[in-house]
Amino acid sequence: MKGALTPQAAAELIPDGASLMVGGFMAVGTPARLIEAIVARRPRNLTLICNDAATPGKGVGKLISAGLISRLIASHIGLNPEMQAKMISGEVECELVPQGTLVERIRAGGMGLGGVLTPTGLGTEVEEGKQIVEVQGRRFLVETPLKADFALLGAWQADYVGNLRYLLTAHNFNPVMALAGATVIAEADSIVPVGVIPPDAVKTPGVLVDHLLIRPGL
Amino acid sequence: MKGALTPQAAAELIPDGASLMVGGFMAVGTPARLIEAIVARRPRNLTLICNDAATPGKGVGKLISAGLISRLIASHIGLNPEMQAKMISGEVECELVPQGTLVERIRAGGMGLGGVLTPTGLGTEVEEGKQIVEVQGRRFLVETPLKADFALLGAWQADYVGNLRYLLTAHNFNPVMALAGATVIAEADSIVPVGVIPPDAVKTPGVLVDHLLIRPGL
Amino acid sequence: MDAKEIIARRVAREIHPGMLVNLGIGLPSMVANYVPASLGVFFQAENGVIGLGARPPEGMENLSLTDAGGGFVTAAPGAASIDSAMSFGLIRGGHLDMTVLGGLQVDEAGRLANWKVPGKMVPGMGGAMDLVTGAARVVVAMQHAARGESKIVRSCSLPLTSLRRVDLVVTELAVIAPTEAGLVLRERAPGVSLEEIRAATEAALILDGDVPEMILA
Amino acid sequence: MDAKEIIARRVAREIHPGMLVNLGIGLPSMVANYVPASLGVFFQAENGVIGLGARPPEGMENLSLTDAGGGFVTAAPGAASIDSAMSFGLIRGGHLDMTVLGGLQVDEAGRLANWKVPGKMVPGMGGAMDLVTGAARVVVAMQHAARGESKIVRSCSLPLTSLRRVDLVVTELAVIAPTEAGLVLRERAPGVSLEEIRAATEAALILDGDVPEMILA
Repeated sequence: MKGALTPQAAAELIPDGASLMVGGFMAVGTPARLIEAIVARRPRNLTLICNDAATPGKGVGKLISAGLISRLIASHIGLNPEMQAKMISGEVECELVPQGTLVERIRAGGMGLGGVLTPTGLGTEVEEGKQIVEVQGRRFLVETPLKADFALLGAWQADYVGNLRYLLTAHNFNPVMALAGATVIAEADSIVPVGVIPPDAVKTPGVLVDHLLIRPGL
Repeated sequence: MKGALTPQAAAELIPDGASLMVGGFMAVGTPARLIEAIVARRPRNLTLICNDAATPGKGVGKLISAGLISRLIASHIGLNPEMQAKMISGEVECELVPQGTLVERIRAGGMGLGGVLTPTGLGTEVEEGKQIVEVQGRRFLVETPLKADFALLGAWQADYVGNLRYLLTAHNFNPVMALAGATVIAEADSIVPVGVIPPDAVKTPGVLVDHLLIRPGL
Repeated sequence: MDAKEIIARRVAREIHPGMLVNLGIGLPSMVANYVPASLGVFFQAENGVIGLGARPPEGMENLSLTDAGGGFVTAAPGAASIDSAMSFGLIRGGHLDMTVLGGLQVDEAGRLANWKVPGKMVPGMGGAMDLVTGAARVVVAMQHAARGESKIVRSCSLPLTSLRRVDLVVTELAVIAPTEAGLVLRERAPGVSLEEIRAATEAALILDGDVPEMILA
Repeated sequence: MDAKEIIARRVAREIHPGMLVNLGIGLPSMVANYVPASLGVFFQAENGVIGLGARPPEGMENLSLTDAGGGFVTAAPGAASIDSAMSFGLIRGGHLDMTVLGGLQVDEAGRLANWKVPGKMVPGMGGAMDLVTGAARVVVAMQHAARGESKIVRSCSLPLTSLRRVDLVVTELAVIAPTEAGLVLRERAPGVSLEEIRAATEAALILDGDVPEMILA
């Protein structure tokens, strides 16, 4: 862990054209203060990798509403009509990926694997243009690994070496994205002294985290 | 979870010729009472999949010493001279697999993936006879998924729906093997009433576990 | 009893003790209302919980405990939270005993289309392709027709969700089992005749023995 | 100071604040003795702990807290326990800043052989192939020769651990940096001459500027 930053300082790390992985599922587990600060700073032409487009004005929906995103890789945008309109108009290039394939592609990127061999998508539109490999007599799609310049995580608790815990369904994509961002920034509901989080409760080891957001009020 | 069994009843589930995945790393995290019961029952011609061969008379070393194993898939046998001798004499057929590849092959088997694409082993003896795939201009070995008839797990705490927690370095291969055994049997240091293990502390969801061993003394 | 309730009550009877079940949003989620708690069934929400409980009373919601539709839920005793990798590992690895999904079309090969209407509705497949490809058993819960057109068709005109043949289709008129030979008509809704079902169905239906009335949970 | 201590003390100087480091069993594990706690370095043991601490006093061991050699250890403040999938994900994904491993041979292409002596020693590769292939930086800590034969060779005669060129080789005589051009001699041990190093080395060594004496931690 390199240090704790204000949301503003964290947002300033993100240049135009950067790729961002953002944790969350329908905005649950998305780092809210960090998203606000990015919207305020307005970097442009971002690539966004996340499970879904949330709803307009919620979670990553704020980045989309603000016009900061030019490319989206996600599994579901059905509850964000704004995003659907931007896709249809061509304002945002959108790659739709089956959810299980998306999480495995991110994991493969973060764990140094060459890709994902999966039956999901075989014989559907998802197959188009993709390599197919036969293993032990069965055919599988080869899905490529995903990495990003930044992974932006929403956590429940952090300590000052960067260890993270997540709460209930706010885990979702966060633990996997922690592996796949060149720079990892985590926003936690609370930050506790080192030693307070038991080793077995750590879901993301601090060695993966570059920056925490400072506590609200600091 | 189907129910809690005595070690003897659990061992009786395992027929001659079965394949077993056994958790543990140098016997840490290996289900000791279950191994004892299997040794007492003496099923023959077993395939053993585990990280290492432990040492003679410890952990899975007991299965090897008892002559129950005819095939071993592991990453390391260097601290078990008995196993090395059995490999050299041909008594036990032995497939040595890089440790990271081994855990990913088990995970792939358990998670329905077609295999693992990895650079580990490229250009070494590990490559021999294996398919190579090129993805995004880089070459990767295709390593096949692993499954087994039984996964035998060592856990720290269980509840009566089968949820499991592991302690410190006794996690190792256990959480991944829980996904890849057709029948999963877990031996826990203690069993607690349902509701005692918080949802966020569960490392292996009970829906993966078929049987617990009953508490010692029952 | 309206169409949706018939479907939900009939699907509920497919659920057996101790199963791990994923219910899609919308009509499939109604199935939970007819599954007695005593069965010890675990419901999974693919966003990351095994042991999904009912909606909490107002004021007792937790922002970090929701279902895949984003609605507030509770955790049943013995619940486990899991991340998306584990959640889809369970789905894709065949550990999910049953998924119940809505459908746009099912065809004579038993293939489902339920994620896209080109030019009209492009929401993304979410977890649907993984669920249909990986779950041990796939049950489609949908109304028999939409805007007067049969949804049980000869061959799907909409983009497929998976090549996998689904296991059962439950509508307000019939229970249909896709098989290698084609769509076998297994049950009819209370008071509905074989002729009514045939008239409402584009696809060929195979009769293989009796076609009793559905029993509803 | 014996050969092993020279090597361990020199390798210790490669370790910088905040790094995540994996030390192999045997000689590499001695490196930890010369890394000050104030550096805030996290040691990983591939069996599943980040933040490996020293051996506990007798009577205070925990059966479930061991290093990759099976020896009892403690957990440093801020330690995390991880399973084997995460442990090797960190190693293979480049998150491990440095691995220090023993070696049987390193050749002019910078390739390491350290897991097998055909017909003699077949212990299995354990995590070595993953560590050498995946770690951000690979440091080989080994004695310069074994039974009078140089371990720095023209081309490895023993089975390779990986095609990856290692980053640094530290022996009791020299520090050698494998590069695209070949093995560059960077430093010599206190009191050891270039001629002595050349005489003890089968491989060609490249001189590229000064070859100062090692500074030891």
